[in-house]
Amino acid sequence: MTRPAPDGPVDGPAPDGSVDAPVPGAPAPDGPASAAAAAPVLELRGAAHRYPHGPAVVEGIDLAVRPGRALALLGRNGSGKTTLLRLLTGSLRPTSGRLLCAGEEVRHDRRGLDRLRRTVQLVLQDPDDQLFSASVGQDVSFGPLNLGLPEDEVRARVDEALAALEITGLRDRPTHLLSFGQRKRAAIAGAVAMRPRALVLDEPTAGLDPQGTERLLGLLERLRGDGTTVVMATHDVDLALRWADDAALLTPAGLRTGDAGLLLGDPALLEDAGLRPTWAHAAADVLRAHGLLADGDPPPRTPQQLAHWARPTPAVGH
Amino acid sequence: MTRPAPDGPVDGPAPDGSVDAPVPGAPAPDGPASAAAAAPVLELRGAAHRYPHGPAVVEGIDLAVRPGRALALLGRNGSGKTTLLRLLTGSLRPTSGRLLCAGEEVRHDRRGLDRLRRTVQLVLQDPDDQLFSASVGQDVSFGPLNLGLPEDEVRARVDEALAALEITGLRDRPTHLLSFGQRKRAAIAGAVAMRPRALVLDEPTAGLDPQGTERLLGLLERLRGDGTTVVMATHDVDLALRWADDAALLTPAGLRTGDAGLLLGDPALLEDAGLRPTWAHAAADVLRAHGLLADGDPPPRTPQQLAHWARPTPAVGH
Amino acid sequence: MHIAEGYLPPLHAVAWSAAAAPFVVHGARALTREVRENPGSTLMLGASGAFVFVLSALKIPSVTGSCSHPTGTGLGAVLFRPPVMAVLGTVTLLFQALLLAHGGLTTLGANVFSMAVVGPWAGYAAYRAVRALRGSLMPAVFAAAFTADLTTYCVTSAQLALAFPDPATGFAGALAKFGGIFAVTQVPLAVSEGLLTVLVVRLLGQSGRGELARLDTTGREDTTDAEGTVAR
Amino acid sequence: MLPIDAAAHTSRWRRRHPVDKAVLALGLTAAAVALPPWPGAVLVGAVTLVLLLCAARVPAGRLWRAFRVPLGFCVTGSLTLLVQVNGFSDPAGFVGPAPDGPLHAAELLARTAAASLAVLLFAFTTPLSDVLPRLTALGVPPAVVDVTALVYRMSFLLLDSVSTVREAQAARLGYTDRRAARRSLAGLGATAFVRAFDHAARLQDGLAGRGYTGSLRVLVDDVRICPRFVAASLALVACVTGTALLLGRILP
Ligand SMILES: Nc1ncnc2c1ncn2[C@@H]1O[C@H](COP(=O)(O)OP(=O)(O)OP(=O)(O)O)[C@@H](O)[C@H]1O
Ligand SMILES: Nc1ncnc2c1ncn2[C@@H]1O[C@H](COP(=O)(O)OP(=O)(O)OP(=O)(O)O)[C@@H](O)[C@H]1O
Ligand SMILES: [Mg+2]
Ligand SMILES: [Mg+2]
Repeated sequence: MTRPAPDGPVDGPAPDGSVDAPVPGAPAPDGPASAAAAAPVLELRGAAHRYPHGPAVVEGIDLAVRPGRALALLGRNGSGKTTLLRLLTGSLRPTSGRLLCAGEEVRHDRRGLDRLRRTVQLVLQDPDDQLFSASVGQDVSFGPLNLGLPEDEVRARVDEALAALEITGLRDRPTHLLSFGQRKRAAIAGAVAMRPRALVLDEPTAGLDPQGTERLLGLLERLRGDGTTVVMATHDVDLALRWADDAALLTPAGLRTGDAGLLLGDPALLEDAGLRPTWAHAAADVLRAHGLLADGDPPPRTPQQLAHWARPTPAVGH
Repeated sequence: MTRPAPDGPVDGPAPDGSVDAPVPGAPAPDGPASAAAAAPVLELRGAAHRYPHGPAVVEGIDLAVRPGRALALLGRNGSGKTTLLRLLTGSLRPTSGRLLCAGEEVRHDRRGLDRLRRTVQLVLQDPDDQLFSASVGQDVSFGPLNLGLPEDEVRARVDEALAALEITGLRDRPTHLLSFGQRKRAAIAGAVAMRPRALVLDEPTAGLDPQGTERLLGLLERLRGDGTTVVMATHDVDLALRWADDAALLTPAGLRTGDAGLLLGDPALLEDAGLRPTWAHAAADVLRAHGLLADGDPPPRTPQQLAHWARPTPAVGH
Repeated sequence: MHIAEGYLPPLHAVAWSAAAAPFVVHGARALTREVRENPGSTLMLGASGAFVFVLSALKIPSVTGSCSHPTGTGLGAVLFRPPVMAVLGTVTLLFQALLLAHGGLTTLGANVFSMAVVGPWAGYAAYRAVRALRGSLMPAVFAAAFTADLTTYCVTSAQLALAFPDPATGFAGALAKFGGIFAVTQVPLAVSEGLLTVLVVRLLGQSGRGELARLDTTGREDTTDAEGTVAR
Repeated sequence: MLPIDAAAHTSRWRRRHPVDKAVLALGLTAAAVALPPWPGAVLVGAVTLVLLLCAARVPAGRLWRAFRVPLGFCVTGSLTLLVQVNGFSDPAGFVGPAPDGPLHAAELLARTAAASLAVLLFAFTTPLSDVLPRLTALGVPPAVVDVTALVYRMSFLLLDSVSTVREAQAARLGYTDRRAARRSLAGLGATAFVRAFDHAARLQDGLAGRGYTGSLRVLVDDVRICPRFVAASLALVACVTGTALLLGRILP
């Protein structure tokens, strides 16, 4: 993995000077977020990780996952997204620094991890890494059974998770006969059945077709509506902008966190993180340059939204 | 996989009526294409395939891969893209219909396939499905050795392929210590070392970060410059629009082929194929609606190009 | 448990290599024949070998609470037949010696003899015996894994006892010494491995993927199974 | 992923022909086993250690982490020589300290340690991927070589997925108690099996397009055996042997 040297400090104010402007893409302050507790669900403080015999993959990471907010993690291949998600969910132990869960430090022993895993669940990129039982229903029941719940409760949780992911009809199907998108949803159902406060997904839309992606986003939105905090790693900048409240970008100079609309509108930062500019921001710039979009208004989030401006009476806003 | 019923015939003229307009996105007629022979490199005629014990996955497929043109194949998950590519490269035998290579019918016996494989090479989505050897150099030498070439020639081909993919430095590296992007390029090098006239890639950019995608597109562009015809399956509509000359869309009503700019600008067709509208077309529509882009001009292909229109003096064209 | 590098005196090392060689050569012949008749089987055999290697690298909890590695030779012998297991087991042991510094090159012959020859044959025999007595699949699988595991350790104990006879009571005393040490640790492990193998086979059966066709054809010689591969 | 393998691929001696390194390392291994442990094995061990650290420049920390595994076996193995079995009738008890036990144990320890180090010299400098395609020259049937090379490649993929699956199971509390652990492990074993064969089937498809008809022949690097290195290695082994035998006469 060759990394370009960072071309200058990236910690200054956002170059478009819009720091004080109303934040595009952020939910209104009275959104579902404000109801939840104020302490971050998960927090890494000064965390670093190195794999045995390798250099440090991530270093000096400060990352807070705030309840009710959707967080997107972006970065180039090999920048350490998966590593960071594994740190956040306790699968890896930071070589230095700390992990806090709901404000309390997580001890990486059996009991500490047990507690953490009741709070946060990781969904891996490849669903086949998570599906190892013969049928979908069995697989989803694996986690709740390990929680030591009575059978009725396990059954209820499985039903609920399958319903949430809209795969109730697949309960008795063997996992290997499912399509990719179905397996993906079955894997998420396995995590959801643990009723985690936070759900962490590694590139959940990779390999899904655009409509499958839409559907998955809809499901995640529903889970958020039920109070689950969702974190995802992705390479798709436009998707992140559209979906996330907060963004975290892995750059060679370290992790940059902040409002998704602001960070993903900063071309230099995107370049540093191995990403490309978003269509949404480019379109918003064009619209603003021609007086079609007010300065404080959010950019169009999808091509469909952008197309509104091509209509005879441009619908400012949307 | 549930498929929406096709909503009406999709074979009529493109709904935007722009059939006669200069084709956006197509190369000038004196591009590299015109030098090559006129017969399609590969052609499927009335091809169908069903896996054992299943319904037909694809049916009545007519698809011509024209020399020197870049063809993108799109469709939802499970629509049969991979199946179609495998038919095209002879690794599946159509249950009915024919495959033609440079105008001649391919016989699916040892000799016929041997000849076909000197003409066309398939690169699978998962590089681990193609890399069997522990070292990159060894792996790339496998194909040329199977062609019965003398050792010197094999060595030369390996050098050339590694250079073309910019991985000469990885020759002695074990495949299991490479990053995903590096493995992807090693797998493509293994195909390129066969010096195929046509290179067929299944979702080559899946899992790559945006800059890795750029780099891969650059490499493919170079291969095209050297006279290789390239076909790829992808889910990324904007990528397809930007890269391809021709497009083929798998819809429930059958395969639709034609100019990429036209097909990918047709919202109903995209909907049918499980895709979403392109940002590029949405942006072009907005620009045209406001007189910023002439009717015949191609849409901006990247966010960077779109951003030109935000500059004080909008650069019409680009 | 493998015999570590350099543990055996030269004469013993050579003798055990000579004892294991015919089995491995026989296995290599069987494998070559298989590949010639059915070119696709190279990849299936590679997968089998990788499976055996990875299985032997798994950590499983033993009944006593300690952790140890299964030998995997019983399941391997039932799935892939003892001659092929002789080759795959040798490859596994070679890899363990060179990649993990487990076992060794001078002791390869002795380890092959116990783990890749005697263990698989004994496990396979136990499997066939239970099946012949009209036992159902799961007890047979348990018997295979348990027997293969245990005989491997018995042979290892004998090998060590031969190399290091007890100063006072000779071979018998040494056998009691080594056997006693292993019995404490290995009998529970063999039980664990047997149980686990049963669970694995049951899961494979439930998933209905046809992999178990291998097991069902083992009763009839020389029939190729659904995937037409390794079993012979 | 496997530390010894990763180190071998970046070894300073990577570009040497495997035969060069085999002659040196396996010659030393043979010497370690065949020579009288004192002073033979000790001398071989010392020479090998110098070669590992100074000539092949294997980082000491890595070497130690790899070496302590066989060393653990060596130590526990030698401990058994400290006791002898007297039998039930013996008044000294069923078991008792063996005469010369410590001496024999020390000798065995020296021999196994030296031999293990010598094999590590080979393992740390020679990736298996350089060795396997050349095994046909030793008379190993090509079919066996092909299978072995595939086992090597597929093992890494399988190890990777097995550790990922295990992690995913742990995240769903799959290893909290013994029952859960057993269920998880069974799932792991079944998954490994299914994955191995799935991968083989997909690889077969992938290779067919590249002209696969049953043989996995590849072109190996054209590095040559270096006669000087081989001669020097043989001389070193001979020298170590001679010195050991000579010292054996002089020393008590
Ligand atoms: N188990 C491991 N052992 C050693 N190194 C590892 C391991 N896993 C990952 N790495 C290395 O750590 C770095 C970060 O890997 P990681 O998987 O976190 O990246 P990523 O951002 O998720 O990449 P991608 O976008 O490709 O998924 C890479 O250089 C990788 O090679
Ligand atoms: N080997 C097979 N045996 C039986 N059915 C198969 C096989 N391979 C694919 N199918 C089925 O054929 C259909 C088409 O699969 P294919 O892989 O060609 O789709 P795809 O368009 O490439 O999908 P994706 O976008 O997910 O890669 C699917 O319904 C799939 O389940
Ligand atoms: Mg990742
Ligand atoms: Mg596909």
